[in-house]
Amino acid sequence: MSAITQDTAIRTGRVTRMLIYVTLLVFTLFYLLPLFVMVVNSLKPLSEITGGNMMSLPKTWTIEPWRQAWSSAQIGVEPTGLKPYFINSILMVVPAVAISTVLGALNGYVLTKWSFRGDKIIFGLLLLSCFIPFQIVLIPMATVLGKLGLAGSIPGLILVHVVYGIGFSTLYYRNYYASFPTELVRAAMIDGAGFFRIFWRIMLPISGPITVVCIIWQFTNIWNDFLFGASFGGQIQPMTVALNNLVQSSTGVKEYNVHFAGAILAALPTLLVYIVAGRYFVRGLMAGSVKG
Amino acid sequence: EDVEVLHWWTSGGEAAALNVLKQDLATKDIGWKDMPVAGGGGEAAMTVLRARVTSGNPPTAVQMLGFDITDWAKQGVLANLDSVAKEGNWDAVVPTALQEFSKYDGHWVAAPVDVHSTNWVWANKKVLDGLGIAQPKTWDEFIAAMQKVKDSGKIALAMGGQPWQEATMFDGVVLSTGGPDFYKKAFIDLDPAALGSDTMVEAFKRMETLHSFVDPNFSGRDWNLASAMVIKGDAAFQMMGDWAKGEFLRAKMVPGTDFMCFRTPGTAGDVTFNSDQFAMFKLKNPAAQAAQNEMAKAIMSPGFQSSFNVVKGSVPARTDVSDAAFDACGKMAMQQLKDAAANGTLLGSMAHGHADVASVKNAIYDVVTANFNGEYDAKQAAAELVKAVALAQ
Amino acid sequence: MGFLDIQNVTKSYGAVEVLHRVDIDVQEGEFLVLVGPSGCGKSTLLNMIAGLEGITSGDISIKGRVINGVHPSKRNIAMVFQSYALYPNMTVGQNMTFGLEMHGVPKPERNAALKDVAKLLQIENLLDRKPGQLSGGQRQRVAMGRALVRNPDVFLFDEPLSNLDAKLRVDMRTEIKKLHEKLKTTIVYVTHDQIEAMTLSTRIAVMYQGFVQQLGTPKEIYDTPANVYVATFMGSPAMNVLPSRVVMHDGTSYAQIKDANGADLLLKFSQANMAQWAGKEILLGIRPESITDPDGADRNSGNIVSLRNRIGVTEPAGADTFVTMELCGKDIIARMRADANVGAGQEFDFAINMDKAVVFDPKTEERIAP
Amino acid sequence: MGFLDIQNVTKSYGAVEVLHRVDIDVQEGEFLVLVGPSGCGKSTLLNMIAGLEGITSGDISIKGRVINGVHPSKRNIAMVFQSYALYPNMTVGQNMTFGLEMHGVPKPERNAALKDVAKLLQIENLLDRKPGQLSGGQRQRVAMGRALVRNPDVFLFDEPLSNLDAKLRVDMRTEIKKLHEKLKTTIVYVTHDQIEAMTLSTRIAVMYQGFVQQLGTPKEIYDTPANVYVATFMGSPAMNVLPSRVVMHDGTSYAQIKDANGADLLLKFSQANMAQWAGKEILLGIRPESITDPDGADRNSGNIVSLRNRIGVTEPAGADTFVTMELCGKDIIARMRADANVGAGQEFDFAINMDKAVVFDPKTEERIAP
Amino acid sequence: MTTTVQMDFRTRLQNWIPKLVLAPSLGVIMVFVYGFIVYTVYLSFTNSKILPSYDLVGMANYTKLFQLPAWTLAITNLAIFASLYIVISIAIGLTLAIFLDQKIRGEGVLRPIFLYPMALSFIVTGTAWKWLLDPGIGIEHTMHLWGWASFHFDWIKNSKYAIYTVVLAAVWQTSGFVMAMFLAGLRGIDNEILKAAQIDGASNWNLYWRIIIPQLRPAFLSSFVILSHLAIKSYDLIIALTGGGPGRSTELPATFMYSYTFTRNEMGVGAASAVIMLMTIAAIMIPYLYAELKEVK
Ligand SMILES: Nc1ncnc2c1ncn2[C@@H]1O[C@H](COP(=O)(O)OP(=O)(O)OP(=O)(O)O)[C@@H](O)[C@H]1O
Ligand SMILES: Nc1ncnc2c1ncn2[C@@H]1O[C@H](COP(=O)(O)OP(=O)(O)OP(=O)(O)O)[C@@H](O)[C@H]1O
Ligand SMILES: [Mg+2]
Ligand SMILES: [Mg+2]
Repeated sequence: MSAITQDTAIRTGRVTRMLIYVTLLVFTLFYLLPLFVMVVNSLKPLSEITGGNMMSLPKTWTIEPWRQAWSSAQIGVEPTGLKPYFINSILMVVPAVAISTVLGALNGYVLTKWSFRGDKIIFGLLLLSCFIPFQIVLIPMATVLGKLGLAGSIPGLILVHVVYGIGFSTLYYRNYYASFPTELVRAAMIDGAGFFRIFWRIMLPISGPITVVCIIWQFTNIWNDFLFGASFGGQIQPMTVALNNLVQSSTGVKEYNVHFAGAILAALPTLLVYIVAGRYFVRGLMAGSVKG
Repeated sequence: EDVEVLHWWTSGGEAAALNVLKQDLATKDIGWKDMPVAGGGGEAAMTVLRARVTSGNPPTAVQMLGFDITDWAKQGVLANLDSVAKEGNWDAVVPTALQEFSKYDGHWVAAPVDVHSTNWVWANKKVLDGLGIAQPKTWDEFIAAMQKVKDSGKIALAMGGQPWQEATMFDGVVLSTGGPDFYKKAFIDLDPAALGSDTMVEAFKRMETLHSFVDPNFSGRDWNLASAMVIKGDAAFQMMGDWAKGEFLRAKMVPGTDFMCFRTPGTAGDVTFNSDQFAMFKLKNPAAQAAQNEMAKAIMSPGFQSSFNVVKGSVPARTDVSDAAFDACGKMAMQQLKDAAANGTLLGSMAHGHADVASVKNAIYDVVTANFNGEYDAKQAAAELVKAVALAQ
Repeated sequence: MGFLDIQNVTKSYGAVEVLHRVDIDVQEGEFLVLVGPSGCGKSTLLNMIAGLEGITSGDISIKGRVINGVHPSKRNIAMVFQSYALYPNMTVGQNMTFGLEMHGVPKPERNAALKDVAKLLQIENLLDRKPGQLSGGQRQRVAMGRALVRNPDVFLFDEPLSNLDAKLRVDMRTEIKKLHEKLKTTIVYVTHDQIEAMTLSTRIAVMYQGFVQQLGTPKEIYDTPANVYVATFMGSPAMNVLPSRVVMHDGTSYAQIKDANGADLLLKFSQANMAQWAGKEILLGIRPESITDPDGADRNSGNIVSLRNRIGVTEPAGADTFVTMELCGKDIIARMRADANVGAGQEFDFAINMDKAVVFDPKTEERIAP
Repeated sequence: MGFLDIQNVTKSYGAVEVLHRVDIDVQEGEFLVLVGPSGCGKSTLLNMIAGLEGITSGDISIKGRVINGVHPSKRNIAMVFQSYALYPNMTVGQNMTFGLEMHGVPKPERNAALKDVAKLLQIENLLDRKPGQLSGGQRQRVAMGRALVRNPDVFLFDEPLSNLDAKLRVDMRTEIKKLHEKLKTTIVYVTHDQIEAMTLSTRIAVMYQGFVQQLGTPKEIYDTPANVYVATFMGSPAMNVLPSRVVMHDGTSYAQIKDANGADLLLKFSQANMAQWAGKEILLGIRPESITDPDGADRNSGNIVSLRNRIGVTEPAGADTFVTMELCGKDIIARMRADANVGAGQEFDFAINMDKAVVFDPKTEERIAP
Repeated sequence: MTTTVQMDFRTRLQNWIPKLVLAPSLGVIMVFVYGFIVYTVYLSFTNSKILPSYDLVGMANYTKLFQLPAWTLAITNLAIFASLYIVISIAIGLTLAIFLDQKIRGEGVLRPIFLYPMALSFIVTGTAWKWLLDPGIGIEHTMHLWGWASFHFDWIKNSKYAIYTVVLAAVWQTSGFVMAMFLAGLRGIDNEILKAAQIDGASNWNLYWRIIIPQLRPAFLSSFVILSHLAIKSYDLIIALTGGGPGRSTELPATFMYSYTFTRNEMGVGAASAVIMLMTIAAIMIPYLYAELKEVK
């Protein structure tokens, strides 16, 4: 949207500008502080952490904790590090994000451009589903997955994430498509394109900004999920479960530097997504005028 | 055929210990599917277990504590290990107090791996020596010793303010205040009279006294950080289960010379225990059942029991295992366990779910932690305890 | 029976009927314009022809075949939308050939058709641009091009010019007109701009509140509007409508009106049949261009009535000067030559061409003469 | 020295200069209209007067006081925006009194002012509505009302009518005109609609590419445009501009042009000074209304030249009929009376009023006569 | 000719496809969300303990629930937490958005910095803040090392104040996202309105307070809905940051529900608390949805 480059009509004095910059700086520090602590401490030997100041820079710099967290820390009986779980997470996240995004786009498309009697109620139902606390679905979900033979498998996990991702992705796409003229669809209909062709050739190619928002949202939610991963992952546990095993072991020795390194490693893909796609995030929010 | 094992032993030492079992099974051509879920002392694992069981796909074996085993057995989802038990003569070598949990309705359903006991005190010997403090034998001596430490400017009692840590301390305090019979009446029989008795009020008062020896930052601290305080000599004592020993050993401290281990003053001869067991779940596939039996057998083999517990810092669940491989503290613990089992003073730990079902345990936690954090005074706490326990039953 | 037949068509949304028994038949090669104010149902009717909206009752047929239930893509019609509805993700060339592609026309043929139409519309150099990189007028041409390549039975235009600025609108209007004269395809064209309607159409349907008020050639509509609504809707500035009364003098009928000072004036009717309304109230409609300065009056008219009255506001508009005066308590607009010598407030001799006057029944507002 | 003085004002965005040394002085009570195509810098100039954009160089002064650095709120200026810019969260009443409130006017006075203005604009019954509940024309009135309550030194209007449909635009135009005649406040008004410019203004500044092309009364601009750009920009349909050559016969100067068949024709100049251009190329500008059917020709003109030529397209537009013909290889538009007897393709005698012709230098495109 | 509308095959197909496309999503949601909610409601009337049981016990679980002091505490905590969390997040988000909107140099750098916490999982957030807030090792300790001996900040250790530290960490995690929503809202405001207000004589303060902020209503609403549902669902953060402590002073309904269902083996009580939570969510969401769907045509 070109409006991003619009000039603000508001003018501010020198003193106000100073204050603004100072405030922004303070908040920058506030937001960066925890990250700083994690990074700094992941580069120290353990003794420096338990003994010293966690804000101070390492006296001895070491990347050993990172190496350990990645490839040799004890996650289960085998000292595998987080590496294998990373693959599991990718195998789960990518299809789950893709499917829920495509479904959301299709639903949004139907709900805005092919409206029929009762579509608003359906949208309401989909939207309300975003707000269900996940703890309550655990037991019935397990029963259903068991019946479907999907318990403890990647497809099972994907199903779960897709189900609870549909609400938000539908919301995003619906609001976005609502701002597009219905004439576009009508023109394509007269041109002879059917439902799917219109979607594929017309709607999808213009969905860039909102797809970014949707993917960021779904990716972070699914990647960071622990509850479903632990409960329904079976042998194929995702990264968060592994990180949890690394960090939460209750009666063993706690290697905080490794924990921090692991935590950052686990967060790396989502951070990356935010940094790479973050530029489009506000734009996408604007375009989708997110409401809810 | 493989066995799938759900457990929360994910820290270095524990996992290494478990690897012994895995390797043992590998020699019998039994594969190991690992399913570790850490968090909250097994809480997360129990949640996962529910999901697995309801989905009709339970793991082969699950690390479990105390009444959880009984609860699951009640649901009729556990396997029958009687044949293996008979073969290995488990009835004879496992203390009856443990058998209460390993058996349900007269049938073996779980294989005990270790016995931890919770009424331990760990102390930094250099600090004590420096202040001229000897190992306290009675509660009063213990208090006096802590007062001395406090006066010297050091922290007397290192602890982490998490409900289960407070409850672990409470185990020892109640036992030392009321003795084994009272403990049994209060925590195992859940006798309201005992729960609300003056003795219980006294126990809560002792908790308050302990609170005065704790540094202000105790809340939320992990237990091993508390141990680190003792190790570094910032604090003198820690009241914690025997898993704390690992921390001291890792810091290259030698039992008896660098650090001391002794039972909570006033509880000599009594042992409050908790025991990690592998509950075996009912399986349909006969080959899987065979593997499951093999696993149970392997767990109960003296070799595994010894090597696992040496690493873990606990003592074997079998009383007939040689103590040769254990250190001083370990040898002492094994002896005391044997004696207590014989004397009937081997008591399930309330804090670790070996005295009561989960709901009651947590109800007691609530009161203990409320008292320790100053919300209830001792009298109130005792009264609330009666109420909470009644509500949770 | 026409080429495109709209018979007794009604449209309801729920309980609300927005089109009432519309009957229009369009001949092959005709340029039918639907005009009317916002919300009168123009787009709805067009969408029904296109198949984008269902028909509540009645029939629409093309070449004698009823197409009520036929899918839009099978009707062989092409439509140009108000917002153009160009596919933003495709280039101009892709936009224009998309329809052909959907109909399975092979690539070489598509390209040939594209080339022809692009040449016709002079957009050959734009074919690789995206719609976002085009000006309003260029977009408009692309939208037309998209329709043209299809070679449809009927073109539908839904206010295709309303997004353009005034100057461009005039240019594009001429181009559409030329195009129609060249291709002779049947066109149904929606607008609410009456100048567009007048200049483009072979016939006009004036719609209001879901009814077709009048269907006729531009000249019929302009000169003999069916009712007051049509009369005032078509023409800018709008036709002056004066409440008046018919009086008879010596067998001749006159319209009696009041000037700015309240004095009675008589305007002689050219229309023959006014006698029967003698003594009755009527509405007298006179278009601004029929009220001029004496020099500007139509030399071919047989009945120019002179009328002295005080000038209100004057609005020089370049080619013409518009003058306001008061008659019968209403502001009346007259159109003068640009350099007519008029000044606000002065008394002036207006020349009224009564040949062009239209008379309405004040109750039904229907035209009663000529 | 005027009331509002724009002296030598330049505006650059970075390296791009979008306004070049603009010099305009506006007298008290004047209605100055800025016209020009999109992007020519109209809004920029207006915003600079309002203080919403900085001035790169030059001075703007009101009542002799230079206001270059004065904050918008301190300039005593009121502005009406193209999109009205009504505060959507406030009622109509709040919208209109917000400015007074900001200037610390006490509530009773605010309400009194509001009442007066609401009455003037006939929006008394809308005061409690939100802008979202108003029609386009009503919003327009509220936007004006918001400016009116302030009683400012200068009103600025930035294309206030461009969002309205044609009919409403005409009505509102008249209302603005009336308002100005009543209040006599100085107004600077931006539009790109030249009819608006012609009818409303006391003076017009025609802008193009950041330059003021001509500043003058509507009549000056229309009859003696400074250059080809102004000539073709003002007037609709646009002035016909024919490449031609001056030839002398018997001491009289003629413009030599070619008809549709390529035959040479001579048009006698009314302008005196054409002899000096003898033999040279010129551009001859003739407005459509100066090319008529013989009956429609201006009876007061001294120099009507008759010209037989083939008719191209005819566009009956109700009040007039526009006729296209070819001269010098270009499409020329003529404006006929509505019922002129013209048919496409036929030969016809056009009457050209050469008194109104304008002549331009083909190189500089500046006017050389009259 | 007949007046009954006979549709061709393609038209009928095209009429059905949208519904068919929507059907799987709808079906899945009906089962996996609404079905499960019904199931939970049913469980709340049973004596389920460790696993679901189907013996009805009437209102017993609800009676018990409201006798538990921890539940009252959880509800009170939620009220404190949610109101502070929502108000502060919106205040910070709005302030940052307004500041960032002033043509700030380096906006492109600041925006991702404000946003990134949203990308982190609870384990990371919780652990990092637990450290920072711990007086023994965190900020207080550092301040002491830097020579500010009187600095005192031990809220996380104090049962009265611990809930506020949860607010702090939660605000840290989501205020950037709120900022993004407000920024999008600000960028969508018509520039001419701002000009009009300046000409009307509004100061910057009045401009924001009277003109701009009232127009951000949709952004406020969306932020409110997203934040309130996060507040009600807050579980991960509590577990990682305070574990519900000190004592049970930071217990929230979500942690309460989890612990009764899964660690205390009182699934019936857990289900009852879940039902109460769902009712709270519905009470907030349904009016919002209703208004929203009525407005968007
Ligand atoms: N989906 C709908 N549901 C209910 N009423 C509708 C619907 N679509 C249109 N209408 C109503 O039908 C009437 C005719 O609408 P239509 O769009 O055909 O008007 P129009 O003549 O094209 O107006 P405009 O010039 O503004 O485009 C209007 O009153 C409108 O409110
Ligand atoms: N902030 C800016 N930065 C750079 N160029 C600008 C800026 N604002 C306007 N311009 C340029 O200045 C020129 C004049 O713009 P302005 O808005 O004054 O045109 P206008 O005459 O009002 O056009 P319109 O009729 O479309 O409103 C345009 O070429 C425009 O691209
Ligand atoms: Mg329409
Ligand atoms: Mg402009």
